[in-house]
This record gives sequence, C-alpha cells and structure tokens, in this order.
Amino acid sequence: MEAVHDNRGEQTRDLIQAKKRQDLASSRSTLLSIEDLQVSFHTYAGEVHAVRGVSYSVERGGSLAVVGESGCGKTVTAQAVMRLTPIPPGEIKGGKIFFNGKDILSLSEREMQSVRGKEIGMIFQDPMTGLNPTMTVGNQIVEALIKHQRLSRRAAWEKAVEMLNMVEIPNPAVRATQYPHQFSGGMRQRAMIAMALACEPLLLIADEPTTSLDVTIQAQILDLLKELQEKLGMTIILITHNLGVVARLAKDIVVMYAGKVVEKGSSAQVFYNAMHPYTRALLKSVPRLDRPTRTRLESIPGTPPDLFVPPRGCAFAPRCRHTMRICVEHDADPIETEPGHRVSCWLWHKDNPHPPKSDHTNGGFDL
Amino acid sequence: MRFKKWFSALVCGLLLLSLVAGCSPGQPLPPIKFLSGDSEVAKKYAMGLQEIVRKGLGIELTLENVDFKTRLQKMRDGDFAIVMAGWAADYNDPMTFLDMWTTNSPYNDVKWSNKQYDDLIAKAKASGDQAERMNLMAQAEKILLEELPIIPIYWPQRNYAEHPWVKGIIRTAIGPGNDWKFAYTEGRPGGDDPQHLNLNLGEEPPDLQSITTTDTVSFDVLNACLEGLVRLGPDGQYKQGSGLAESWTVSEDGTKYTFKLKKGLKWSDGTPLTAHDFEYAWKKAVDPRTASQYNYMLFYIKGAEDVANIQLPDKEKEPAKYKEAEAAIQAAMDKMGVKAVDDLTLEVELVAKNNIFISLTAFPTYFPLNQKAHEKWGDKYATEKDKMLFCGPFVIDQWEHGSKMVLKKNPNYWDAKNVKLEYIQFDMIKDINTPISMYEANQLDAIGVPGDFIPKFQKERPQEFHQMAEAVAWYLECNLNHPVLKDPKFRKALSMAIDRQAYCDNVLRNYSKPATGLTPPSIAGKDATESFHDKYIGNILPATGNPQEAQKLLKESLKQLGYALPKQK
Amino acid sequence: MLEMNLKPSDFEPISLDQREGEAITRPHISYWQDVWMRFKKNRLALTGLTVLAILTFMAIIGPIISPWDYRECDYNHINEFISARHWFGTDYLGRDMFTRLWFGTRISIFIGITAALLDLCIGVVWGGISGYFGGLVDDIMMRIVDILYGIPYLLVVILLLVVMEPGLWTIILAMSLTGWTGMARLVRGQILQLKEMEYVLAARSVGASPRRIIARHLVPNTMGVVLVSLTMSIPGAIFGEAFLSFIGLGVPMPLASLGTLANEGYQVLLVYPHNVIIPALTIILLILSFNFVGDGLRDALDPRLRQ
Amino acid sequence: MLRYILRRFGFMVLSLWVIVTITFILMNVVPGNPFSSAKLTPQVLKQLERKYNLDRPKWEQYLTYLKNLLRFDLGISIRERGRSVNSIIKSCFPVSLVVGIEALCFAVTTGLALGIIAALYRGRTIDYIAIIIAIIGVSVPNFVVASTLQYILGAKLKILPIARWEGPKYHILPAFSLGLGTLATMARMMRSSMLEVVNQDYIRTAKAKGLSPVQVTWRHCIRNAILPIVTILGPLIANITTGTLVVERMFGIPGLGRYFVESIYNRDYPLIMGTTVFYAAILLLMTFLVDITYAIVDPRIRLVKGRD
Repeated sequence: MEAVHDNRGEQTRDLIQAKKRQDLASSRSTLLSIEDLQVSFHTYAGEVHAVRGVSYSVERGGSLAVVGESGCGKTVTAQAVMRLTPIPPGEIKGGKIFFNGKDILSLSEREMQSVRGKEIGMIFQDPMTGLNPTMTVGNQIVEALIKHQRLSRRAAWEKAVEMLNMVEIPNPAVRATQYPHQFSGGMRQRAMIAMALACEPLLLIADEPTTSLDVTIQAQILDLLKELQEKLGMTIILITHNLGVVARLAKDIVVMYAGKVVEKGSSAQVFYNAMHPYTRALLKSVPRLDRPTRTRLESIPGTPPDLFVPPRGCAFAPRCRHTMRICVEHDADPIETEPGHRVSCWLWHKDNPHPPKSDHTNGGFDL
Repeated sequence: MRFKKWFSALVCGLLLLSLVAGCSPGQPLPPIKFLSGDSEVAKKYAMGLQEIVRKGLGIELTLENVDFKTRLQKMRDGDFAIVMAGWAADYNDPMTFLDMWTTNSPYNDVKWSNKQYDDLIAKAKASGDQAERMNLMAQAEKILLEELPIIPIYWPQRNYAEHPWVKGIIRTAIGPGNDWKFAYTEGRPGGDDPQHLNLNLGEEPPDLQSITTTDTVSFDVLNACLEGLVRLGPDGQYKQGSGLAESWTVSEDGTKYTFKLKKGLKWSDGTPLTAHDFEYAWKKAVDPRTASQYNYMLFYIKGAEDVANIQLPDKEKEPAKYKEAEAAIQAAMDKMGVKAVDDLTLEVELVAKNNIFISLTAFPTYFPLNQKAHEKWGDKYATEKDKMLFCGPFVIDQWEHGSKMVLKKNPNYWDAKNVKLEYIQFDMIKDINTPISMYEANQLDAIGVPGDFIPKFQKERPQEFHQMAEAVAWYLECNLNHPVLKDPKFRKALSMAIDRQAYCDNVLRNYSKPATGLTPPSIAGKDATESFHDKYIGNILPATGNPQEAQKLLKESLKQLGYALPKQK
Repeated sequence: MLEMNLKPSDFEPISLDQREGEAITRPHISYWQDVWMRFKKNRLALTGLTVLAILTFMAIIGPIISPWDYRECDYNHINEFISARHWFGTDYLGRDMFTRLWFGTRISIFIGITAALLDLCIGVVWGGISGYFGGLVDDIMMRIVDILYGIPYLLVVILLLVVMEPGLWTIILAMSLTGWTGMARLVRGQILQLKEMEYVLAARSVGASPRRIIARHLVPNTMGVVLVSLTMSIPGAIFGEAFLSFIGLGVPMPLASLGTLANEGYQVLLVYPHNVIIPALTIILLILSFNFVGDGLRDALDPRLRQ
Repeated sequence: MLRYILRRFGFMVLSLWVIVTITFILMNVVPGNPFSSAKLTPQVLKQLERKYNLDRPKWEQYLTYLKNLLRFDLGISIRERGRSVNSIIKSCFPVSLVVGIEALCFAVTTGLALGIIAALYRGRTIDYIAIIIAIIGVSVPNFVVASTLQYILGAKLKILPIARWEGPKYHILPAFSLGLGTLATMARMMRSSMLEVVNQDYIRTAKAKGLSPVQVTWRHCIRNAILPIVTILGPLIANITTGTLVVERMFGIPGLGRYFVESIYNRDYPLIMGTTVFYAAILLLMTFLVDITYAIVDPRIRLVKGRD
C-alpha cells in the first residue's frame, strides 16, 4: 500500500500547513464528549430505549472506534451527535453532547447547519444509495463548499476536483462531471469521503464505511482514512462491528452492548487485556492467522435483548458465562481497572470475593 | 373479508331486479321496442309515455334511446316497433302533413298503404279549388285517424322570454322562426343608443348557403341577411312589395307567375341584383351536383323534378359519361319553368295551380344567388363572411365560428330606412342554464325557455314570458310489420290508453296541446283566417284517454291475435 | 458509584437458561393486523371508511325500505322539494329521489369498482410483463398502449353501445377497454425502477421463473403506487360514467346512476337545485371517502414507512 | 441519443397510422350516416354520398384519406358545409390550447406545491389540509364546480362574466374549473413520490452536509420526486389542451372539445377522423416529449437508453 502517487505530494503539503495553523490555536483537549446520552423511539407498540446512558469522549486528533453488534445503539449515538435523529419518532431523552466547546443538543437548527459538514463530517454505510442519483458527483461536493466556505462556483469546483484527487480517484476532473451510477462501489465511498472532508471538518464520523464493500476495497478505504487522519490531524470516530477494521485504525475503543457502553479504553488495553466477558467473547470469535487452522470459532449463544423492555440488570447477563446474582439485579457502573480502561461488569468489582485474573494468554491479540 | 360479502349482496340485488318482467299463461307478448331520441328531453318524454302505457294497458314498452342520426336510419330500415317522431310544416297547408303517408312516399316508414287515402291525396294535389282541396284532405285525415298507422300525441308550443324593452320581432311558425327586420328596443337600462339586440343562436349555423341549408338556425340568419321575392309581414300576410319583388301577376289557370323586381336593387358589395340571380339560384338548387336536401321544395315548378332526377355518374371513373350528364342537366334546366325575361322580370311556370307558392318564395331555398360570386367561391361559398353576398336588412359583420356572430345594418338594402337596429350580437351557447343566467343578468335580450323553467318565468317574470303555437306535430309511428301492432284494434287500444292531456301537463310540462288530430291547428284552412283542424277535423282522438274502452279493445285484439293478456301492473 | 453493601452471596454464579433471554417481548402481530393498526391511526382514512360503509349500506337497503319504486312516476308531485311523502323530493318525472339516489349509488359503486378492478388486472399484468422484459417486447407493448390511449374513448363507447345491448356491462367494458392503459403505464414505470433492486437479482439468481418474480416480488412492491392509482381509477370510472350520461350515453333508461341523476338535475339547476345538489353531494362523499381510504391504505401498506 | 429519438419517432408514426386505421374501421361500423335528416329523399341521399365520395368502396376511401393525410389535408366537414377540418381545428384549437395551458400552469404549480407541503409536514395539520384540498379537487365533478362558480361569481355578484369568450377576464373561471381536477392528481402523485424520496439515504447525506432544509428539499428531494410526475404529464397535457366538452359548453368557449363529441353524433366522418388524428398526433407528440425530458432529467435512464 505504500506506493503513493507522488503528484499528490505538493497539494497535501499546503493542506498540512493549513491544519497546523488550526491546531496551534486550540490546545490539545477533548474535541467531543458525550455524557449519559439517552435516546428512545416511539413506535406503535411503545417506546424502544435504543441508547440508555452512553458516555464517551474523543481527543482532538485522536481516532476512536465504537464497536458492537448491530442494534446496540452505536449508529443512533452518532446520529444524535449530528442531530440527524428523525424526530418524531425519535426523541433525545437526556444527556449532553459537547463538541469543540459547544453543547450540540442546545444549538438551534440554523446553528447546527453550520456545524454539520463544516465541523463534523459524516460518511455512511451504503455508498450505492448515499449519493443523489440525479446530480453529478462534482456538484454534490461543490454544494457543501459554496454553503460553508462561500467559494465562487469555479473555485469550489476546483476544490472538489482536488478533493477527489486526494481520495485517490483516478482522473478526478472527468470523474467530477459524471453521475453516481457511473462509479463503482469503492469509488462512490471515496467520493462520499471527499464530500465529507471538503470543508476540512474537525471530526469525521464514519458509520460502518466499509461494511458493504468487499475486503480488498475495504483495506484501501481504511488506509485512506488512516492516511488522511495522520496528514490532516483529523479526529475520526469509526463505527463498526468488524474488529479487524478497528485494529487497523483506532487508538481508542469503546465497546457498546444493548444501548450502553460496556468497556472503553486504548486499543492496546482492550485487545490485550479485555475485561468485559462480551468483549472477550467478541475477540475470541475473530478468526486468527496465528492459530492452528482446526480450532473451532467460538460464537456467543443467544441474541441481544429487545430494547422495547430494557432488562433490569446487566443486558449481557443471559448470554454471559460468569453471570452472578447481582448481575441480574443491578447493572454495573463503570469501574476503572487501569488508567483509561473502564469496564461495567461486577466481576471486577472490589467486593468480588474471587476476581478473575487478567491472563494475557487467551485474551491477547497482537496489533 | 368483509369486502367480499358486501360485493356478492350487491350483485344478487341487481340480478333480482332484472327478472322483474311479469309473464302470464298463453303465448307471451313479443317485446315492443320503443325507439326514441337520446337527448335529455327526448328521454324524459319517452319514459313518461312508457309509464302511461304500463299503467294503462300493463304493457311494457322496452325503451331504446339512440341519437338522432341512428334513429332516422332505423326508421328508414323499419328496425323499430314504435317510434316517437315529429314533423315541422314546410308551408302553411295541411298537405305538408298528409302527403307523407301515401303508399309510395319516401317518408312512409310505417309502410301503411290505403288505396282510398292515396286517391283522396292525389285528387287534392291536382285540384285548384281551395274549398274542394280542404274537403278531400279532411276526408283523408279522418281515414288516417280511424286506422291510426300513426298515433298523434301532442302539438308543441314555442315558449320564449323577451325583455320588456325588446319590440318588433316577428315570430312565425313556418320556415324561419324569427324575423328581426322590424325589431328595435325602447327603454333598455343603460340607454337604447346604439339600437342593438343580444341574442343566443345556441349553435354555430352549419350551412349559410341558402340553396342547401336545412336547419332553423341557418334559416334565421339567412332570413336576416338575404330576402326572397316576398317577405312575411308583421300581420302574417305575404303582401305585394314586401320582398324584392315590387309586384306579381298570376295567369287565369294559376300556373304562370310573372314577378316584377324593385328598381335599383343591389347586393352588399354594390353589384346590381337582377332576376337572373333568382333564375340561377332556383336552377342551382335542383342541380344534382348541388345535391340540396331541400330541392323537393322547388318541385312545384315545371321541369324542376326532371333536373333533380338526372343520375350523375362517377366523375373520376367515367369522365365521358359525366360530361354527357352535365349536358343533359343543362338541357333540362333550360326547359325548367323559370326564366329571367330581363333584369327586372321573372316568369315562373308551375306544374299545377297552387296558391301557397307565394309563401314558398319567402323560404330560404328560394332566395337569390349571384352567379359570378357563387362560381368564384364555389364550395367555399358562405363558409366565411367575406365569401358571400347579402341582400337582406343586415350583413354579417363578424363571424367567429362556434363563438360569436355580429350582424350589421345593410346600407344597400332597399328598405334600409325602416330597419331600426344598428347591429345584432349572437352568442352560440349550447348549455341550458347559462343563457338563462345571462338573460337574468340582462346580457341576453330574448331566449327560448325550456319546459322545466316555465313555472320559474311565470312566477318571477310573467309579463316577459310568451307562448306561440308551432306548426309541428309529434306522433307515435307504429311499424305495421310488427306481429301485434299490425292489428288496428291494438293500435286503437294504445291510442285510447294514452291520456294526452295528463301527458302534456305532467310529462311535457311545456304547455303543449294534446293532439286530437294530425294537422296542428296553426295550419291555415281555405285561407289564412281559418284553421284547418278546427274547421274540418275537430276533436276525433280523445284528449283525456278512455281506459275502459282501451282495456276492452286490448282483450279483443290479443284474443284475436292469440296472445295472453299481460298481468295488470 | 453508589455505595451498596454487597454480600458475598451476590457474587455466586448462577446459570440462566437461554430461553429467558429469548422471551418475545413484543405482541406478535400479523402483516394485515399491522396494516389495519396503522390504517386506524389515520383519522382521515377512518372517516373515509365509515362514510363508505354507510353509503354502501344505504345503497343496499335504501331502495328496499323506500315506499316508492325507482321508476314510479308520481305525477302530481313533480320536482317537489324534500317532503314527508318524498324524503329527498322528486325529479322532473315525479320519481322519488330517495330511491333513485340509493339505486344510483348502488349502480355507480358497482361500475366504479368493477371497472377499476378490470383496469387493475389487465393493467398490472400488462405493465408487469412489459416492464420486466423490457427491450423489444417492452417497446411493442408500450406502443400498443399508446395506440389504445390514442383512440378516442368516446368512439369505442358508442360502438360498443351499438354493437352490444346498451347496459351496465357495456359501459363497464367500454371504460375498462381503454382505461387500463393508464394503469399499465404506471406499473411499467414502477417495475422498471424495481428491476434494478438487488432482491430481484437475488430471486433471479435463485432460479425463480420470470412469472414468479413478477408475481411474488415485483407486483407486491408496486402495491403502493397501484393502490394510489386504484383509488384514482374508481372515481375516474364513476366520473367516466357521469360524463357519458352528460352526453346522453350513460346507463340506459330507466336505470339511473349517480351520473345520470346529477346530469338530469343539472338540466334544471336554476329552478330545482335540490335535484342536482343531492346526487352531486353523494358523488362527492363517495369519491372523497374512496380517496381517503386509498391514501390511508397507501401509507399503511408502504413497507418503508413501517416502524 | 439521436438514434433513440429517431427510433421513438418511427414508432410514433407507426402508432398514428394504426390509430387512423382503427378509427376508420370503427367509424364505418357505427350505423347511421351523416345525411340522415328528417326530410331526405333516398335520391338526394345518393347524390350527397357521391359528393363526399362515400359511395366509393371502403378501402378506396381509406386510401384517398391516407393520401390526403400525408398532405396534411384532413378533408371537408360534412355537417359544417364547406369548412375544411383543417380550418375548424385552426380556429378552435388555439382557444382550447390557451384555456388548457392556463389551467395546466395553475394546476401544476399549486398541485406540486400542495404535494410537497403535504409530504414535508406529513401527519401534521398542514398535511391534512393539503390532502383535503387535493381530494376535493378530484371528487367534485367539474360541471358542479363550474356551475356554482358561474352562478355565484357571474350571475349573482357579477364580478366575472357568465360566459362568452372575449378578454382575459373570461379565461379565469373556465381555466380554474378545468384545472381543479388536474391539481388534485398532481398533488396526490407528488405527495406519494415525495414520501418515497424523503426516506432515501442521499437525503440524509445531504442533511449531513449541513444544507438547510430548503436546499435539501429543493435540490435533492424535488429533483428526484418529479420523475414519476413527468410520466403522467404527457397524456395530461394532451387531454387538457385538446379541450373538454363540459367546460366549453358551459362557458360558451369555441374550443375543440365539443367537436370530438358532436362529430361522432353527427357521423361527420371527415371531422371524426380529423379530430382523432389531431388528438392522437398531439398525444403521441406529448408522450414523445415526455420520454425525452425524462431522459434529460434522470441521467440513469439516458445512459441505459443510449447504449441499447
């Protein structure tokens, strides 16, 4: 992957200078922090509590992966950050979201518009339907530029072509005049990325960007994201259910289950010293190259709970091998087992008479 | 699913309805198909009659509504049992109603043939003495009313409304309905100056070429912008000098007329109007190439029918034969009994003495036609206002097809000084309600009043509402080939069962008179002062119907024919 | 961390059987129940349905409970206003408007639904085939649709009325003969879009026959559009019949549909307005409710809108 | 693209020819002939048929008609003697066209606006109001609307003229009553297609770009939602611009609408053929134009059609 087209060298250099200037202005601090976010949806059958008190934060320039099975509320949280949750039927029941010093939830719709696209960019899962079929790709990028950066049409078009070039789309000038259905899946995702990064946002939320792409394209997209993140010093939140993707990109990891954060910490901590049984089970269910091929893959029995009736105790209790009485009674609050590594599980509670020993052997995972 | 249950209930409800026809022992009565028009009014009248017959005789007439063209076609082909038909007089004489039912008349759809009737009509046509003609025709009509091949039902009235400031419109029962020559307005809100009228023609005049036109709308317009030898005066008389002819003399045997035209007559474009224009017009009218549907009006003139009967071969297929036919036509025309001796005198020779001929010359088919202009525009003659010449009180000033027509006073008219109106504006609105609203908003000066609106006008505007007898008779034609209708007794029963007065009052509701004979009372007898019907026929058919008699006759007739008596409804 | 005094017993492992987690927490509802529930939520659609039910009910029992027969002429009560004797007054021949109105509603509903259903069947099949196969087949079929669409609908009606005995079925046949083209064009457009979707490719890859794909996959997904146009073709059929009666070719005498009643009433609008207002109101109510129900069904049946 | 246009044009001519043939056959099967008037003798009937060469064998009439058609000569009307069908159409069509276009502009603009508003504010009161207005438009027969308006505005309040066809003031009522029905169809179709587009992913992307709701609606929603509307516009325009009998008869407008009906009544063969061919030509032209605009508006279709 290292073969880099050298003609990109100069453009990215001046991009970097621009980024550097911005960095100096604000000190290294938390860019985004979500505190006890609660989101629920009103359906004909009643209220579904999709997010039940999620809190996590991202450092400026950092890269955070939010991992969890589908339906655990990771996308709903991301949408809440961008205030894209469809209200009705959705409703933000509680909690706070601070981004770059602003309380997102209290912003007016007009103020939010100047945040979306300009300060936070977002790319979505299905590139096939993510682009407007009746507009050229170039125009769809130019649109955001004109809105946020007041560029003239010609300047915006040049910037759009430049962005397409930056995401490694071949002969971008021609491609910009084409329509989405003339692009392959991978290229459309690159176009989406170009669109999201057009106004050089501070934060990029990638909601399962590679899920619907085949593996080879997946790798290219991740490398591209990684490269852009390092070059532009941009903060990335990567939402995925594929641990392989996480390992490649994220510095920190948040594991979510049934609308709650069960474990968060640096990728090294979580990969090598996974504490929450669910995280451990997740890690075990990933095929490993360095293991004998005959070992059976472990799967987690059962299915995530229906958040229509949120369980009283820990949501993972029914599927956990170490379920204890307390697990069914109350849900565990986050316990900090090592600096920066928190887990919400009674196993690690100080009063637990026989705490599990953190063995690196089976939980370990090389980066 | 609930939907299915409701759907099946609906379907069986409908089937039940269609099995309603009662039947009784003995051979069932064959269906009697009652053909009638499909306009709103015609449907209403037909259904009313159907109900009366159902109540009176218990016989179910199966109604079939078809449009005008199809109905006439079916009448010609005899594809009907009973049909409601009407006839408007062409001239002010009972003959126009009676000669239709002679054995070989083209209009005898019922195929009725009565030797005695034919002889009486033939004698009446040939005789010159008015009194004798009246007696012969009276006997003929009495035979018809006895045998009843056609059952007269009613004589319609013309109902119209006129604003009080509208004066001087002559309305006649025969030929052109309205004559605006002497019309004027007095006391119109908003001032009478300039003198004008706003009227509604109701539809676009289809054909303004006088020798071929057949409908009343065109008659009215032509009567305003052209003129015949004679014009009907306000008093209903055809006086010497009322038209383009200054005077005329008649030979003793009453077959030769010599008309003297007024001096200095001019067409609207200034070219002089001469007797040649009349000769050309009358010959063109019977010319087979013109194929005018009203050419029979001229058959009273000697040699006219021979011209009309010349067969025209196909022009492309046999050009030689076509040339021959044209020569034959020209020869026949020269022999025809109409000759322009000089610019001002016109000699006419009739087949037989006929004292109604003078009134015929006021009919549009007899209007003059300028040869040069007619040949210049050919088929396009009278399709646009600048493709025709006028010699009447008005000229067509504007003609927007299907929308508006404006007639302006004709300066070249010989009697221009007596014409008071500057212009007449015609709308062509077919809708029933719109003209009435316009009349109430004073946007129209006079309108025809449809039957249902009569009570409204009588209540709200009694002094503006007027009625006038029409020279029209409506009757039921019975197809004599029909197994049941061929029996005169059955026809008499049918006639007896119909309460004509109730039909006029309750169904027609337009003040039509019940027909107690065929020829309407508005047709003149010996002379214009007396009515043929009142003097010679009287009330032969029962105005109010006679149910018991009808039942008796029905029983006898059906027993004779071997049919079962229908169940009493 | 709230300070709870935790007993060692709290920490004893217990094994929960798996099924408890699997407990179905939401009441199971069938597809149609779901549709009905969402339909019920739409107030407008519900009122539409109730009005429709009332009208149909009255259409069935109306003529039965009325003392008058729909063709009986009560001569000395012509064009009478609403009175005890005639609940909805009488028409220009003295026939009882109440009976004729419900009799007419029965006929109009019957015409509306049958014509619309005929349009639906032919249109969907024709549109489905033409949309699915595309290429030359599509072109030919669509040209036939254009041709049928081009023939003046009136000429066909007059011909049918002449060739066949004038009657209810003639009118329904005439209307649906030229009516289904609109539906066919709509369904084809819809299927052209759906054909590109993955699930059709999936079905084809599993070896489903074209007939099965059209019937099972494509047509159900056009349900939304088909329903919308169905709710429009029913009023269309009713209006079609009304137009025919306006020019005198409507339901044959002495039967009467709402169209003929409104038209007869219109002739005396300025004099006896009740003769046109009552049938016109019924037509409006009938078609309003058909449309509301249609809209409600469209929203209820649209899978994408399901929560 | 040109190949596609030519192919469509070829089909159009073919369809027109088939329509002419079918109408010719239909017309000759319908009984009754143009000349049957009460006072017609068979002998004159024969001469009249000669004059309009109706006595020729059917196929010969058909061929002569086709020959004339190629020269755009639609023959001479029988009922309105001497006036050629071309002149009738030339004088009446512009009137129907004017009323039709006015009705269409009014209906399309208001209809689409209603549809969009109803879709964007789905479920809320505005949605209900918009739907109710739209549905009333469809449900009320236009002769009821026309006569009530005519009665109130024309006869009673005398603000607008009752009938006639002179200045622009006379266009208002006819155009409105003609347009009401179309307005409703437009609103309903637009609402249903807007609802489908609003849930698409690219709308969420557009929002994620920080575009204002107006921009999202205008540049993304409407552009995609308008496509199905274009397909029904074709036949709609053809129907409206060729005039409708009801409105024309009520307001006394010299449009083309009534000739469609009356020509069949009067069995005026040349006029029937003329009006049918004219209507079919306009209809096919409209469908042809619609397909072209569809390809322009929706790039996906254009590319596909271009290739095959």
